Amino acid sequence: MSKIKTLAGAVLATTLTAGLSTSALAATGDPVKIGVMLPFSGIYAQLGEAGRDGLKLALKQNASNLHGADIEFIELDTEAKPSRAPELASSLLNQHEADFVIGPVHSGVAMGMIKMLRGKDTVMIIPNAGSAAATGPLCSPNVFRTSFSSWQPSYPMGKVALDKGYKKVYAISWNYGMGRESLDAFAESFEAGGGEIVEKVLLPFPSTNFQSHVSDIADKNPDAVFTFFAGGGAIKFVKDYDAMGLRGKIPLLGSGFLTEGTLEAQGDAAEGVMTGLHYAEQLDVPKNQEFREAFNTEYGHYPDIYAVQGYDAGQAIANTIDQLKGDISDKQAVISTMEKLTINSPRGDFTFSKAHNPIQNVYLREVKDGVNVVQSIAAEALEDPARGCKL
Amino acid sequence: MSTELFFVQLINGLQYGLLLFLIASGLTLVFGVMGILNLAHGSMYMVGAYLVWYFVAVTGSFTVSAILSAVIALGLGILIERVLIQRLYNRNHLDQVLLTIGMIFVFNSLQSILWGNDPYGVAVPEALSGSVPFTDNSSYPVYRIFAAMVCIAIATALYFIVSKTRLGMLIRAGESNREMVEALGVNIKSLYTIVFAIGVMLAAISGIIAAPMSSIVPGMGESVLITCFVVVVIGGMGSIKGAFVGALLVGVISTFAAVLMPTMSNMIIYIFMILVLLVKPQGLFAK
Amino acid sequence: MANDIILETESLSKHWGGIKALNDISLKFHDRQLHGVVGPNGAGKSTLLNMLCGTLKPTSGCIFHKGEQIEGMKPWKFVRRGIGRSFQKTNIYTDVTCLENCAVAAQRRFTGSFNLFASRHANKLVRDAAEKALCQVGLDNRIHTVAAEISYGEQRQLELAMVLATDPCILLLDEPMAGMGHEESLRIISLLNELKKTYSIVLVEHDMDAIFELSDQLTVLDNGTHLITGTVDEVRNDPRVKEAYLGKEDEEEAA
Amino acid sequence: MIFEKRTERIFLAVFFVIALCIPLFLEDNSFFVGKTTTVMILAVFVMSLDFLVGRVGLVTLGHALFYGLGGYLFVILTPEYEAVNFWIYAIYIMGISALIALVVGIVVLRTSGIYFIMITLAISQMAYYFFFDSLEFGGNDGLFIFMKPETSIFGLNFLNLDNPTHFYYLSLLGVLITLVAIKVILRSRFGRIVEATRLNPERTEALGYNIFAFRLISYVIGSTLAAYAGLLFALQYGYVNPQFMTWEMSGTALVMSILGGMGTIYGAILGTITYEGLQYFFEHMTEDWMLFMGGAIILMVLLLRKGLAGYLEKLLEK
Repeated sequence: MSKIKTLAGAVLATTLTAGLSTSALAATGDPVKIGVMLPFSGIYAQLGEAGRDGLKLALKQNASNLHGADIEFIELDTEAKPSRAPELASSLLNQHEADFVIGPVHSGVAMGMIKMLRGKDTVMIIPNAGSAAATGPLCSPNVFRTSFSSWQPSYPMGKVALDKGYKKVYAISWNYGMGRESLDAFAESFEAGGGEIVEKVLLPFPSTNFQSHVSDIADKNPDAVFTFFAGGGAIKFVKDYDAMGLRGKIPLLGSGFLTEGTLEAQGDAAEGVMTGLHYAEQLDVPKNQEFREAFNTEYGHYPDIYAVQGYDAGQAIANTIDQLKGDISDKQAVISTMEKLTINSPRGDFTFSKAHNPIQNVYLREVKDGVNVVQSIAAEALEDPARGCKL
Repeated sequence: MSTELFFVQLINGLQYGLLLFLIASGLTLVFGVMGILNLAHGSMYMVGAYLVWYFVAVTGSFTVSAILSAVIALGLGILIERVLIQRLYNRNHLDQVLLTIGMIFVFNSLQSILWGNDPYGVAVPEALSGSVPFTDNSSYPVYRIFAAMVCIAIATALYFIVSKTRLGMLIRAGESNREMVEALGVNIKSLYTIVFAIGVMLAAISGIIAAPMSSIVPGMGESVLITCFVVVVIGGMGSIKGAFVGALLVGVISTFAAVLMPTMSNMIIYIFMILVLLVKPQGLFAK
Repeated sequence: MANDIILETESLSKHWGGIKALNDISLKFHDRQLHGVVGPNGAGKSTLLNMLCGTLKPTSGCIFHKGEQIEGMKPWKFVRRGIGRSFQKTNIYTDVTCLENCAVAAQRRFTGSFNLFASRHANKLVRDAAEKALCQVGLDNRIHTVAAEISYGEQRQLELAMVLATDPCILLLDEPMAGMGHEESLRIISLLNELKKTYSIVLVEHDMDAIFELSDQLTVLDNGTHLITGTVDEVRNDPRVKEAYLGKEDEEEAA
Repeated sequence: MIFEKRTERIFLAVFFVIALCIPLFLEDNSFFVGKTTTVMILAVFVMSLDFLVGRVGLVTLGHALFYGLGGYLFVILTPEYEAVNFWIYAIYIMGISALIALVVGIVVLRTSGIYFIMITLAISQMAYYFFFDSLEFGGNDGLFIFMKPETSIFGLNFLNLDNPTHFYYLSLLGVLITLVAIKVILRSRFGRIVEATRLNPERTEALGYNIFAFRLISYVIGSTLAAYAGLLFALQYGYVNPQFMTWEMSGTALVMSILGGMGTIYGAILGTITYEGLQYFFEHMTEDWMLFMGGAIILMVLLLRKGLAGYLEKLLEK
């Protein structure tokens, strides 16, 4: 409820400064401006908030390493609507003259932002959207990603499925970029090892009427099911899968988002689900424990993958400022510095590939007692093939 | 598709259709009696789901939570009708549409402020958590059978109320003739308040019933709204019977479409609706 | 010429589910005559009129206009053949002036209505025709008044003026005098007397005095069936009519 | 005079004077040039909707179909790395949109009232899913337009679309042309019958007019104007996405139009500016901007009987 008070304060503050904040203030003081373009309303709001919280925590923790640079945040709600993306990106670029832009969650929005920001001086860091194109055909020197490409969490799962002895897999996801790319990445390694995709189902996004498909899976009786769903869809799918009695009979594999931030809502239904992801809450890395406690102290709840990705975006910025001794006026220097960073992430150290996508471990996790428990490293220092990128 | 799978999918489709009917019934009732197109109907569905989630977390009992949520929704309905809708009866229909769009904004925002944006789930109540054997390697959850029965019970109750009781008589009369109802000495204002509140409560009850089977997420209201409109339009706006038939048709068709041609399945119900409207421009059970 | 058949129905029927609103009606309407249609409420008078102007499609039977079968055509094609109609319930454009009401009616005669550029006010012929129609019905002093602001009787006159402005050869008039004061009725009666010299008129009317005075031919409908057609005197003296129609009327008055 | 009301003339005069001067105070790359350009483009879209809903009497929730189509057609029809002539392609795209609107119109105009709302919504949702699901048109990621078209007429080139200020004036020109076109059409003989059809379709048919044809032509006109707006919108940032044609987009435009004063046409401009202005203000104020936006919409419906234009008229007429 404390949010309501903040609201009232914000109303006053903006009313007073709305007229001033545009260009008059831009010249003085020169703080480092970080534009945040994430969804704070609608279906992706939780992801947006987590990313923003992680970002702010990183910069707060690193405040002493910034060589006196002040940080100013400008936050804009994308509503996950691509139609507004270029306009909001333009606001951050031209109106606020942001040095860094963090966003978005939704890959359609990412396209609109990239269109606006590609080749500009502002550095864009994507803290979630996994769209292959962003670090593929549309890659750009000033566009970085601290999350993943949709290929990364799914590709190693093909080998995992083969190792477990599954020969016939039923693959199901939403018919949109992330869904298609996830299933394709899985099929790439699974079929290369001799596995067979018995059925590939792409449902219209964001339909969550899964029951008929679960019945279909029961009928087809494959060795295992591979899936990508996230958020509400992930909860619904896992629940339907369990409700129709398939849990324990046909193993359920997935891209890690199937069980990220959703375990509480899924309850027992998620037990035994195996997923691949570049992070796990219980990951045994010192940085992870430290981060989780710090996040909990700051915000009163434990972080999820989206917070980690936001946090690493913040670390990338902070480390770059630190290495440049607080002077970020030379954008070429900013980019080349950031390219060479090794980020000490809660997910384990990672570096950026040529296409500016993280080179990172992907872990195989299994849900046990409501927790994603790391079973093994499914792929070590995995680099996205970045097909189509000319960097 | 084997015969067995055909029947399995038919049952899935009917179950989905029954839930659709429950959501759509309130919408069609309000439109039929008051002529108001309530675009915020989906938000009421969302409110029901969030309320029951909240109360289950607090009280631990699904039954208590369900009753509490339904009562609150009823009160909310009365409040909205008295404070907002009532002022617009003499106005252009589009003003009412605009008002309900404004309400969508407000409810979405309140949901985010009061309950945050994490996705939630409600556990199936203990007594209904079992399942019955179904096919070779799948079973059918008891709760879903229960949910379907609740939907049938509410459909029956609605049918009974509308066709057999005094309130129902007034509702039917109010649909065709405002003056006549007033001549009967009934305050049309209170009738409208009751009908609107019942409409809101029906939407909330569907949210409550659906909560343990689905995920509770921001934006869940808008996603059911359009499907709901398709149902109501196919059946004929304002007709409860039409909504029932429309819901079952949409439920079954979209279920089969989802399996047989998954990528097309969202389009199928629209294509079906367009075909229905081309043959019957006022829906299947037009007044 | 005066006895040429201009409009003819052949076994015309309209059924609503099981209810026979109109059953097996065969009538001939002659050029430049006023053909009255009477009958008690629910006799099917308005149904007949609605079919004659094309807004209702008959369940079975045919309509011939100048020998051509027309019952399947769209209502607006009826108008283009010169069949104009007025409505029982006043049906005008209440938000615009009387002149504009008639201008809509007249525009089709003189100029293309699919012209997206030329101002609607530019064509003098349209305006003149509209004004003429208004003068014909005696609304000369209401030309620039918004239709919602004139009296009920005047709105009935406007209704008639709009039909006249379409320049029809057949007028289908559905109770043009309904709800009018005595003065206004007299005016309409004299107007109709004038009009029947140049137009063929089918008149549905409750005012018996008026219809007896005006009709050249008179048809009596009862309960969807055709009772009799003939001159006023023939109808008046027909025993069936007395029983079915006038008898009831008496009862109503007695009650 | 096609602008009959005093309020209308005053508002439009003030609007155009301010709109013409805005760029004089801003740098070419300023965010506000971009923002006001978007508002102008939206105003064209909303005016075309206002024409259909308020003047023809066709309440559609599928208008965004043509808004999205304008952009998609450009991407589909033009070579990827070659600047085409803007005017030729604008006419080309509007022509194709008109043909599509003709076909769609023949289907949807068989229904009316709420059923018309739903059938238009259904068709636009189908188009949305078509583009959303199709890999060749970029799916949910949408598509980029890499080359802005050039705008020479007979070798003369006044506008450079890569310059945001020039693009702004092109959009403003769009507002002017759309406004005048709609006003001329409404005043025309065609407009007379369209008006009559809205006021009383039964009567109009009984006067010998094929009201279906009048509605159909109006639908085509409104849709074609929407496609032009969509083309501009896609070109402004060089980006198209299926979300441009969702029913939410149509709904937002409808809100702007009702807010401005249904059927007044100039009210559509007023409504667009107000809506976008409020959203900008609330959005920069708080994360929960939707609460205020919703509240503002509800308040305005309750307080303003005939939208903002109606309120202005109350102040200025007499």
